[in-house]
Amino acid sequence: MVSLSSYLFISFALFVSGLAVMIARKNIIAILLGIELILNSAALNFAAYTRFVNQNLDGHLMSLFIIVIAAAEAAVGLAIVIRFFQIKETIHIDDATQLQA
Amino acid sequence: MFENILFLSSAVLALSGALGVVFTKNLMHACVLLLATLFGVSGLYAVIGADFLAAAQLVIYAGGVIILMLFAVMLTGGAANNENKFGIDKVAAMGSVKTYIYAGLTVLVMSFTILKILANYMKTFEQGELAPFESTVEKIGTLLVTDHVLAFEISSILLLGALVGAAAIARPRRG
Amino acid sequence: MASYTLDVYMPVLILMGLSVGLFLVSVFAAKIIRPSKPSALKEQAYECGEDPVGTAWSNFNVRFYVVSLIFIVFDVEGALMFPVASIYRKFVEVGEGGVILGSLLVFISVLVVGIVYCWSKGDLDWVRSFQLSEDQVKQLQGAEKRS
Amino acid sequence: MSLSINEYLNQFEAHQQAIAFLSDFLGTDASGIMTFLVFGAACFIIVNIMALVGGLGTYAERKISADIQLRQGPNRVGPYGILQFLADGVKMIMKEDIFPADADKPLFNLAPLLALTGVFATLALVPFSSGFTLVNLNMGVFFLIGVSSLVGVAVFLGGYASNSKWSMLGGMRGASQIISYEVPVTITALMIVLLSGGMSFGAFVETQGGLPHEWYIFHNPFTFIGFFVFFVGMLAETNRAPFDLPEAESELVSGYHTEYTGMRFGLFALAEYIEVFVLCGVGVAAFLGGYKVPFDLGSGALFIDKLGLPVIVGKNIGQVLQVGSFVTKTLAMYYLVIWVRWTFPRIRVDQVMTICWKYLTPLALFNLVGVAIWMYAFDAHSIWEVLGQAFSSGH
Repeated sequence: MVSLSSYLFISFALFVSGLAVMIARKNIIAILLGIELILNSAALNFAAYTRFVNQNLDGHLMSLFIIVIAAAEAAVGLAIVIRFFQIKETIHIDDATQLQA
Repeated sequence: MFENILFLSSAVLALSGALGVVFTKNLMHACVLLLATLFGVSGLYAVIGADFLAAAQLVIYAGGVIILMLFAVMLTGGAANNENKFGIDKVAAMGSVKTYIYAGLTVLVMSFTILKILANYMKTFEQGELAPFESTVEKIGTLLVTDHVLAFEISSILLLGALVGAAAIARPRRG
Repeated sequence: MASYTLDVYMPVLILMGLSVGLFLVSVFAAKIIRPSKPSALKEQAYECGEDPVGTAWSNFNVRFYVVSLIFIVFDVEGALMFPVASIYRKFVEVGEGGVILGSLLVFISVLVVGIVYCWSKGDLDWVRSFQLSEDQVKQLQGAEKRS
Repeated sequence: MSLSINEYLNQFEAHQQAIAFLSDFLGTDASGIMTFLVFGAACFIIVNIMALVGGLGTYAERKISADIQLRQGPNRVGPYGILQFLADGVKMIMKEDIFPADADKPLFNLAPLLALTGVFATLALVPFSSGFTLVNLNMGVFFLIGVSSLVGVAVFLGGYASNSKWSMLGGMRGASQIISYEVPVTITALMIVLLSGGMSFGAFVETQGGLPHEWYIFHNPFTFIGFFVFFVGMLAETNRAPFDLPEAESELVSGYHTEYTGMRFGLFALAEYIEVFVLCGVGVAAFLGGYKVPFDLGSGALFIDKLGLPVIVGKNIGQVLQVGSFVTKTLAMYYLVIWVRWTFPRIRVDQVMTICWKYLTPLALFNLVGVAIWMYAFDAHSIWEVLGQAFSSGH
């Protein structure tokens, strides 16, 4: 039951659902949710390979740094979304058309 | 026996949470379903012996990022109303049928290519006897301080950059 | 190094199941013995007696976000420092503590720079002294002229 | 080292016979099911004890506040009003369940569930004694901080889902207060992890001694200040005492749980009282020597060789002493929390944030750096050992 292929399948499913959220949603915050899902699936893969293939903990370190960077990225991304909302009063992705506010 | 139960419950929680995030209309529900996914993934980390990662995932994601998302959703007009300044009510929740078709096609193409790549690997890889679980915190700590001390210090600079940048952007301004 | 089996997580799972069970029993199963006479008046949001005006989901000041931003940076810092802290005593007893003390102090000092920046920029104080923006000042003057 | 209930029970032959009987009864190897049954029974008992503690907490709070304000407090139900909390519980269940108009129904239900699950998950870690701890996770404090941050999410969802401006404001203030006070608590826990060289509560308590001078609170001046930073942070994190602004009766009409009636409100209150007990337990385990009994009575060695009692009985007496020492210290801290609640006025919201970010966090960081340098300088000896060496080498 608990094997490398099942972990690959689960992280692949998480990746695909994160991708679907990013593609199908028009709301910027929903797209950031999709990015979080994709980062999670990548980190899960690293931990799975550490467990099933070779036992040195570099995989764990890699996923730890993925989690750290994902937190920093979410903080900055949401700050930009809030600033965008203050200027444009909407967070619909189609309104983000100009490069300058 | 319990390993399979823990694995199944956290896998079901993670996948149903992820699918829920895709299909829900309300943004607040999407955040809560992402929280369920993160708990599922934390359980998956626990099953493969990555106990520090499971706890770090809970602390950083479920404790920090989700609350950040909830505040951001509240600060940008709540989960419901999405009309822009011309007063047209744009349903921001779900894309149109067109986007769904494109999303479906990309998913199919990607899954075929990836399964093709992994197919021969799946056949050759036979499962060696797994080591018993060890506590990983001390090992990660020694790795962080001996081999990866540069990454450890640079991540503090990264956090400083994120803090200063996001604070400068999101600071309540006069205008 | 004590090796552990997965049964270590069994109590956590059982306790979460018990909390869900307690919630379901006390909230839903008790519906049978609970009076239920819903009426529109009873379901209005409580506004000290007046009837509620507008929805509650209007947005709020940004300072809530800035606080949670600073929180997540320090949370991640804490999370990164926990493994290093848990081996510090072993290295000190062996006599090798200086290296780790140095890396910990560098790590903390870089982040103290962050909090000093937020402090100086006034992100930490809750009630910000807003200078009125130019157009708000114009509106106020316009309103005074008209009244 | 992580002697959980299961290994503790394995020492007895009855346990082995039960496993043998069950396995040939079911045909498969039943040790897994046996561990499940043992853990299930232990969890059920601990949940009941904690619900009792939560209930008696409300009773104690009303009695002590009455005592402070020179009035009687509950004395109708049962002798001296001791059964008051059962009456409250029945009242909560009997009260009608009201959903506010166009509230977000699934989230409205989910908020008390999240709060309860977050607090119940931490019960698995509370170190009652070396034998009776449900499980001594290697992650200990770190896991506890992660799970208890779920309560902040629950407070926010409770405020958001009940669609009224007051509870919305209370929810946001409550969530921002809980998460910002997690920073000093996390840094203080980091300081104790530095000292004890391990993250699990077992490591915290084993490296402290029984007598007060061996506790971490008196280990060095930085940990002494750290205890009070932890205490204030704990008060704010459970929305109690001077920091109970999110549920302030006067201003926010009891904040985020204004719209909650009946058992949902009861679950929020139960979760809060149990969380206060758990965090008091963490404070005791980290600073006040946890379940350590003075003169090493806890290990039962004295009873076994001095009084010649059989090994099993000696060990059990040691365990009971350890549980007694842990519970008395935790209840003393619980009394302090209740006492503080009824003596200090409520603090304004900007003062709450200023205290956290401009006083507690820098103090916690200062303590952390102080302890790191102290351990390096005196290679992890407490101040008393250093003075002792200074004296002995002095003359």
